[in-house]
Amino acid sequence: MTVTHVVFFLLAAFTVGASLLVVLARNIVHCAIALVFSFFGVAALFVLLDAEFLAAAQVLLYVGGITILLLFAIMLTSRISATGVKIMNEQVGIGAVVVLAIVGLMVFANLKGFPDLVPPLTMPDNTASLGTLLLTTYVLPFEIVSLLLLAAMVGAIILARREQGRN
Amino acid sequence: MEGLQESFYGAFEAQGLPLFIPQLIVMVVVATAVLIFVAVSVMFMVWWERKISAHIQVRFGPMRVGGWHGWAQSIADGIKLLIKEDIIPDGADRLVFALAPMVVFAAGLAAYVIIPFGPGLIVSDLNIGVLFYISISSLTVVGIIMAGWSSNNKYAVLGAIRSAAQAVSYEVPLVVSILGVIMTVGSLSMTKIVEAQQQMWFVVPQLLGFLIYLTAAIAECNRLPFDIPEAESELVAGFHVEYSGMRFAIFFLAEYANMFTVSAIAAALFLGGWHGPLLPGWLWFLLKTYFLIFVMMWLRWTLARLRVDQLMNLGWKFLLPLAFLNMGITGLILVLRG
Amino acid sequence: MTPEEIIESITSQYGDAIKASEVKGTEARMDIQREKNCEILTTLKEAGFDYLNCLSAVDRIANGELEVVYHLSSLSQPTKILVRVRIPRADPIIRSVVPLWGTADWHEREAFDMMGIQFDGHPDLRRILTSEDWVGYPLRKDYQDERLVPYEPV
Amino acid sequence: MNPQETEIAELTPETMEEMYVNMGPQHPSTHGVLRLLLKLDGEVVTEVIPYLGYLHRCHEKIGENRTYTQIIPYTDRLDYLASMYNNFGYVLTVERLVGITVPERAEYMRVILGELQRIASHLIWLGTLGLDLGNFTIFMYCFREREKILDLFESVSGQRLNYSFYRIGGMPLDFPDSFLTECKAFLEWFKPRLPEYDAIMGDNIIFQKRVQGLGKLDAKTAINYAISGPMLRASGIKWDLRRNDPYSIYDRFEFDIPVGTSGDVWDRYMVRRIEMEESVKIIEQALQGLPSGEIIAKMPKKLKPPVGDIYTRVESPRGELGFYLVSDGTEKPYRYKVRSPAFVNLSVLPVIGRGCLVADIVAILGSIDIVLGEVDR
Repeated sequence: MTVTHVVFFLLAAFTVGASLLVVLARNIVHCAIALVFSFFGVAALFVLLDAEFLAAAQVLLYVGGITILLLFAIMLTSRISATGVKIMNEQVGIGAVVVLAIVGLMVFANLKGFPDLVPPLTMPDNTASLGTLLLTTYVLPFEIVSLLLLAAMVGAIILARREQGRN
Repeated sequence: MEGLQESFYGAFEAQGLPLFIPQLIVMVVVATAVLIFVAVSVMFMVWWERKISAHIQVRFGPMRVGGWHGWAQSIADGIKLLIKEDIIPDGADRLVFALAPMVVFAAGLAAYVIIPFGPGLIVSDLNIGVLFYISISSLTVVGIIMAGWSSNNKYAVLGAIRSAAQAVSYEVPLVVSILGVIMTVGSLSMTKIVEAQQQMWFVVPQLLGFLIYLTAAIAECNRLPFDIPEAESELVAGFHVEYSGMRFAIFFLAEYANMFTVSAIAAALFLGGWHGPLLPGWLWFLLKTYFLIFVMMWLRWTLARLRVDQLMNLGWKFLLPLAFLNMGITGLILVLRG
Repeated sequence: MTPEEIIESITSQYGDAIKASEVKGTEARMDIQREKNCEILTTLKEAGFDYLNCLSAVDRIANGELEVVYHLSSLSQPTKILVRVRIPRADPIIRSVVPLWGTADWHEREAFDMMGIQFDGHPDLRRILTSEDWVGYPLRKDYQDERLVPYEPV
Repeated sequence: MNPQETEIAELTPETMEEMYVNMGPQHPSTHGVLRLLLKLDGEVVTEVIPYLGYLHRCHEKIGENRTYTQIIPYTDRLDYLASMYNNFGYVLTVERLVGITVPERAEYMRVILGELQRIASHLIWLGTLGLDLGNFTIFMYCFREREKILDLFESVSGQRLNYSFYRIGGMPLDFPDSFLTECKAFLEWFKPRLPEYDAIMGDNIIFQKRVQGLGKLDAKTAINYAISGPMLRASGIKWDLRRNDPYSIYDRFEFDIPVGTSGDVWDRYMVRRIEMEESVKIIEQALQGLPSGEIIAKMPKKLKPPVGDIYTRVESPRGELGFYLVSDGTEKPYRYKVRSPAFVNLSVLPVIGRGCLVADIVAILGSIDIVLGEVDR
């Protein structure tokens, strides 16, 4: 057992624990903060797989962008930040069945697809190759996604802007 | 460094011990060294800032503690903060309140991993070095929001909201301003970027990028003229208004540690890192870094604070287009040169 | 306008509402009826005396009256005007001049706080210098506070 | 609240979060113990409600129980940044009520000390405005200069803040021998300092962008709210009691009255900035013409003014400082009312502070130049 194994299990436990907290915590801000740690744990797992770029992107986008936006929204609507949030409802039974099915599927797929726990990644500089792939083979999807995001951004601005003349 | 590490690992393997023991030891040693460096350099910077501000304001600043120009003042302050009572306000969310300074400090500390102090003097020469710094620096905001929200104080919440808005806004020009350098070098690794500056520092071809980076970096550090999240005349102290004692000291430490980081990155990306005549590389690097820190302090004690909307306008309507322009021109030149 | 002219024109316009008047240096002084305070002050304001320097209240306990004193001046001429309104202590109500001068807002609140004069038509008549739960009007001559220990010279 | 009932409120203009923030009474930039209740929509201030009285010391009630001379030390505590001028206004009121002529030399001394006090007061205002806008250095510069003025005051009166140095009928002590040379030396030293302030404040683009067009007060509103002093002049009205209703010997001096145009914070800055220069001019002329002779008029043992009342106003550094004295013929005033400029000037804050940002409230409040000792009395 190398240090990598130890670190993997620690990180996995950390990530799963944080994710559980996201679902189970009664205070919505605690959920959001737990989500930060969960994302961070996933990023650390990426590092362990030598997918450094993916890890950095994970932190930059999910931690630095999305959860901050979430926290922002929560703090600005102060009515929901202080009170407890309902975590169970009458559909809990159906939900459990669905979750168990998905977990089973994933475990099955993982065991079938990746028999080894840590598949070694042999590519020397995956950041550069990722960039090359994005701008050669996958340039059309890349551009389409950019356009989509741009449209989403413009739409968001239009929605968020107050109409002229009011206030 | 590498050789030393190898022989160290070899010695353990010869004893038949598992590999993770020496690996752990190396990690702990390196982390401790970084921690000590951060602590010492922050103490020096605090004292230095007090002296600089004092001399700008025709005062003397600390003169008594320790003898020569009050050099031990920061140490005395640190001890004082350590032995102060640990206060958590009544309405605060205790867990988040306690966690927030740690998150901020951890984020500040993590960035030291990629600072190239000299040839080979780098904790880990990641091949995504710059990207690592950019992503890790966004973690600070999470800590600030946690601090602001958990304090249960309106000034703290306002400060946290401002801080988040500011950090998100200024991260964009910061990143885009660095892109010019990255495009020229073709690598994100800090060591490779510094090595590429053997002939000419990037501040010459990338002057615009450097200025944008410096402005955005000051904003990222929440320092005057961009210290809106903690503007004491408006928000008393912003997000850390309820903190005292050691928890406050950790925020303070993180702020100065961040200042060092952004200056060190600027020194590495634009001012040639360890390159320089006569003196050893690490000294050159520190000299350049502290020069940039001095510039930040100089600005702080001369300028007034911007207003929050002016800050946003400056970031989005002025710095960002300029940064894109800089990136575009750099790309064009690179393409034309082939 | 000289002080004499002002008194003359106001007296001719309002007649009985002016109870007494005198000229003291550059200052015209008038005692007026409280029912007419807003009308007379409006006339004076329109005559160019649009600067309300001060609004004071005085407790004339011997006469059983409270005085409200308006000091008016103008930024274009040296003449000053003092308008005095006497109101009974038992019924200390007078019409507010806040519609005429914004500055009267806080002055009237102070007079209410300190002397207990009720300004009819004031938009927000609250205590201003003492706390909101204060009892009594401290600047009245008969104000008593049981917490105060009388000073006895040694 | 039952968690089951929690639902996210629909965002309409009515339910948009409006936050109430208490600024003060303990807050670094309310210049004392002023409390402002701010109604915020995000960062925008939709309403400012000032709450006063945290420093109320029953000044007027105390005045009714003291003899006319005994009130002088209390006037120091009104506007504690311009104690000399409060003394000035008060003794002038009593002198006019009784009908006393003050000796020539005492008048000159009063003007010299009063104008030095005006410079000192404006220096504090400039420094604290710098603090409000985040510029710490100007604060230190201003205090360095003020320190020298306080040294001058100390050499004259023995005090550095609350001087109680004016007497009904004149001045208690003559200038010490060294005063004239020291005062001239100070003025020579002070004049080149003003461009330094410009360099660090007025010429700085951040400062200009922060204050230009901020907190505009038009002339009509200014008169309606009886604004006085530099704030009124910034709104474009050339009105200075030293010139328009001269008292003491101010009609003998040549000086300009700076006037602003739009009444924003920038104009208030410029007006006060130029006023310091004009005060230097007045002091120089007064030092030139300082006659010798008596410094205090013959006074009766017991001062009993005739029955009557008087309202006297002087141009204090903050504006029109008025004293309304009602005498019933005894040793103590029957009614003693202070019309403090800061109190009146502050009353316009809810009008000019509406609709700006939190940071602007601080700048506007700084430009009004309040002293809570005077507002709350």
